[in-house]
Amino acid sequence: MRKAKLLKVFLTIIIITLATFPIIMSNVSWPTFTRDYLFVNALNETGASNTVSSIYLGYRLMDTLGETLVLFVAITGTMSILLNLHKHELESVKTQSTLVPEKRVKNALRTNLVEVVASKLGPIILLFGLYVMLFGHISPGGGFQGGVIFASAIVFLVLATDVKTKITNSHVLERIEAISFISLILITTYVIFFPEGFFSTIDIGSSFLSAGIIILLNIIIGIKVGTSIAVMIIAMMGGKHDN
Amino acid sequence: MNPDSLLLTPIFLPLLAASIVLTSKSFLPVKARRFSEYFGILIGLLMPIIFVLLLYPYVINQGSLFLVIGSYTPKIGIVYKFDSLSLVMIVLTNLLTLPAWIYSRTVGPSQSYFTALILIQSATIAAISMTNDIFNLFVCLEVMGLIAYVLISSKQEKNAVFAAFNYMMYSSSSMVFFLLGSFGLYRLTGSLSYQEITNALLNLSSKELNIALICLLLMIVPILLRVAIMPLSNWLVGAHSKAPHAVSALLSGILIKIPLFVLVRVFSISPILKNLTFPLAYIGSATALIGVIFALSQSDAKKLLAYHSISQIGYIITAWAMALNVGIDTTPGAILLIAALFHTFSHAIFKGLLFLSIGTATDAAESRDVYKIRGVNSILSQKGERFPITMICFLVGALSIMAIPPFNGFFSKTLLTYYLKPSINYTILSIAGVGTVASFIKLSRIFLPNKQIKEQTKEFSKEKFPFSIHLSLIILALLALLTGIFSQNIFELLENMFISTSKRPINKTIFFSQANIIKTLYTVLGGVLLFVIATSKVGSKVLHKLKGIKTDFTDQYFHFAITITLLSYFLFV
Amino acid sequence: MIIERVLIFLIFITGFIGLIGVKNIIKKIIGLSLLNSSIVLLFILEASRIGDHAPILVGQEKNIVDPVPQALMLTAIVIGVCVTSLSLAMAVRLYKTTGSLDITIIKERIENES
Amino acid sequence: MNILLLSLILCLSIFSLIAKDLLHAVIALSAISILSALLFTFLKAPDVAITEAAVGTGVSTIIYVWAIRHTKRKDGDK
Repeated sequence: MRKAKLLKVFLTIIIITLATFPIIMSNVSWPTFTRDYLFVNALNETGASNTVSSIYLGYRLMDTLGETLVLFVAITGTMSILLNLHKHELESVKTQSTLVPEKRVKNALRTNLVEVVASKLGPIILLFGLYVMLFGHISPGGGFQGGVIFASAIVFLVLATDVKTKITNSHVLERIEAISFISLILITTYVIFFPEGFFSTIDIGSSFLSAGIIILLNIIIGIKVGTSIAVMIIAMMGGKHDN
Repeated sequence: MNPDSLLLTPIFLPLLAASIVLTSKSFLPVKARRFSEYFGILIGLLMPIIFVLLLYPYVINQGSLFLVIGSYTPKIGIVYKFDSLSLVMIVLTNLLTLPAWIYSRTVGPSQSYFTALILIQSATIAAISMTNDIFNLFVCLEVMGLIAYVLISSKQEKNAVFAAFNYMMYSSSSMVFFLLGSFGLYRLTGSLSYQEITNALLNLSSKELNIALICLLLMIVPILLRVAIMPLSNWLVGAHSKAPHAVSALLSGILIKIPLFVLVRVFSISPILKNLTFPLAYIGSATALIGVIFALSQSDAKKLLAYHSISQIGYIITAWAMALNVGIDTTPGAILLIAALFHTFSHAIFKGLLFLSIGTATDAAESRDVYKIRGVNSILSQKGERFPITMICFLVGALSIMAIPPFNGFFSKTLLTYYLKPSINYTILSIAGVGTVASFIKLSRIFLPNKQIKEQTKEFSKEKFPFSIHLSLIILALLALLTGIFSQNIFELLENMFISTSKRPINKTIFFSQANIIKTLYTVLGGVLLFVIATSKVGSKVLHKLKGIKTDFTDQYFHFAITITLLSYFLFV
Repeated sequence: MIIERVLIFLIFITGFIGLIGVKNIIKKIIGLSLLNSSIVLLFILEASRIGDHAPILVGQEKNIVDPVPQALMLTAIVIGVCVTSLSLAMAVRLYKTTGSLDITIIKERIENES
Repeated sequence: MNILLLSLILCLSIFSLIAKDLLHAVIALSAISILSALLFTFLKAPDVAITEAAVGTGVSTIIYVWAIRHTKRKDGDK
């Protein structure tokens, strides 16, 4: 029985090796057509000098929309499991690991160091997240990355006990998320039906606003991603949350 | 009106509706939330049907509509192509999601995120039915998959969570192979859209072409996994039988068939892929037969239905593969494709009906064992059901799946097997039909009256039976009956869409021919006979052995590898 | 060049072995993450062979690397993380209700009860 | 340089699968993410590097650690 199973595993791996090895090892030269096309046209067509951004939010906007939906669905699923985590729980596996402020005192491993560092670093990371979000079209970065950094800054602020702001309240965050979701859908619809964009018609002359709609999309995606991830992690740390 | 802008409405309207539902969830009180959900369903599921039907004349006249998202060059932007296949898929999805949603209102999952998720699912299916880009296909498949995992585990019962976990690991690891395949194709052809890849494949050397074919194979097998063709169907039984009833109806009815029709597009990339269609037809017939045999051996009512889903998908795969083998541009191929689509449609209706009515019955009886439940009617009347609507609806579904006129199953199965006649597939599918009858006789026994219960309860309870259950069941039963009665018209409508006027066959298909009626009679008689054999001592011993066969997590990957080997053998040799 | 590809292939196979050969479900999820990141590495590595500059059009350097795979991989990474988070939540839920992380034991315990 | 980083990643990935302590495995996984991010910067893909660093090292490690806190650390037989 055990031998048969090992044989099966072995055969599976051999077959997968045979199927994937030629693809990974193939020595064909990489196609350059897209690169050359984008080098000439990307800046004119989308206004972003970061070509990755112009593909991500311009040429392949539908993929990005799908990715945002994937994130939304995954977080919805994780949250619905998190809310019912202790339903029908076995007695033998109960754990009391929450980082809610009231329970922190009992947690022996926790030191003041975390609180001090987190409260000082939080705002700085928040600012950095905003920077990555806003300058996604001319430098590396973009809405998604900025949003994740934003979320980690919010988590830092939650960890620091003495900072109590609206931005660490998961109800407020959820409302922001809902509004950003609806505006993301509306803006994507607008972009796809009217591909010219509405910033591109105004000639401001500065490099910051050159990308028009891409900046707007970066901001909205950043807020959406940041708030939803922050809500999930706050719930994971044991923060209160009701449906 | 510009048709290009209408084309994206089935994607964006459900998304808009989903975002409205979510916004109202976090801002409005509970009552207003309910209202916003009804509103969301109205604009997200019903409006797109109207908009898509407005496109019908364009499809008839032009064949297909192309749209590059954002009006970029089609070499880099994402190309969407709307044709008759997309139209049928979108209408089917939106129409049949509705009864499942209505059912979920009282039985659950009834949270507002459930509404949002099925709206997003409808949008994804619209996108997947139109996309002509392999990476976009990957993203859409992942969204569809993730929604399925979340929906299956939405009640947090441990066996449902385990089934969802198993499905998730299996399917998302196979999607990694899909990603690898798209890497290989991009590297060889420098493009991601089907059209460009087809053109570029013509200029490759034979060695490069072989690598491209392996890449295509690695993309096809994960999609076949979602369709649950036989060696890859282990995940389905757990996932579809443990999920909440409304979700089971959705999954079995719609979600497993959409990838199959997406494959029609993928198969058009390279003509060499035609080598695969003939073996796939045989695998499909085998799936139909083996699925029925396993269904006969089950004692869990919902597992029995899940095995029937596998079996019916086998019918569809056979017709679909033969259609691709003949070529969907030719008349017989197009008719086979129509037959596959028609059977998909009727299977979605009657399987939804069966899952919902059996779900109601098993919930009331608080057991799922076919051998133990008896007298469901009296149990249900205790719960406040005045008139046995559940039983009648179940019988409609059962007669439909057994292919007995005048319900839709008869017409679609007749159409499907009629064009397969000379081949061995026809014989196998006919035998599978006999098994279907036998297993449904077994399942119907749960409605047999039970004397013990009847004597206990003379007094009527004042409880009110939830209206939404009856509404959803009646909608589906009426659909089953109406599509049966008007099957000739539906068939002609589909013919208009898929076959150009010059190629249309002159003689019409006759459903009520003598041979068909006699065949139905024989099938029913054979089914009764098989049922008697199966309940005898020898039969039940064999079936018990079959029920004991178990597969674990690792075996699934072994089956995955075997499928790759088998298909690559047929592709290259 | 060949050594790099072989190494990526070995990472891929390691992930696959982790997925099918190890019984602990959290390790299975780790294997899935490895599979995903090996594909990401492969895409980026191969796409970088045609240029010497990052795909940001600041100067006039013509030989930038191919930006399309990078944009695709952003999506792929995010999808990978989403799958990881959902499956980890499910794993925790399974542990809470069955008391084990071993996939065969979990299956046994679930089947025994129903 | 690429070869060095890739072989480090390979070693860490093998370690993460054979480690008896799940927390060690997760730390190895997050080290893999950091090393991949480094590799991506060498391969002229700064966007992917930022994403990998933020997502792979940040979010996914947090979720892994959360999962391990709620289950158990040892990968033993039970």
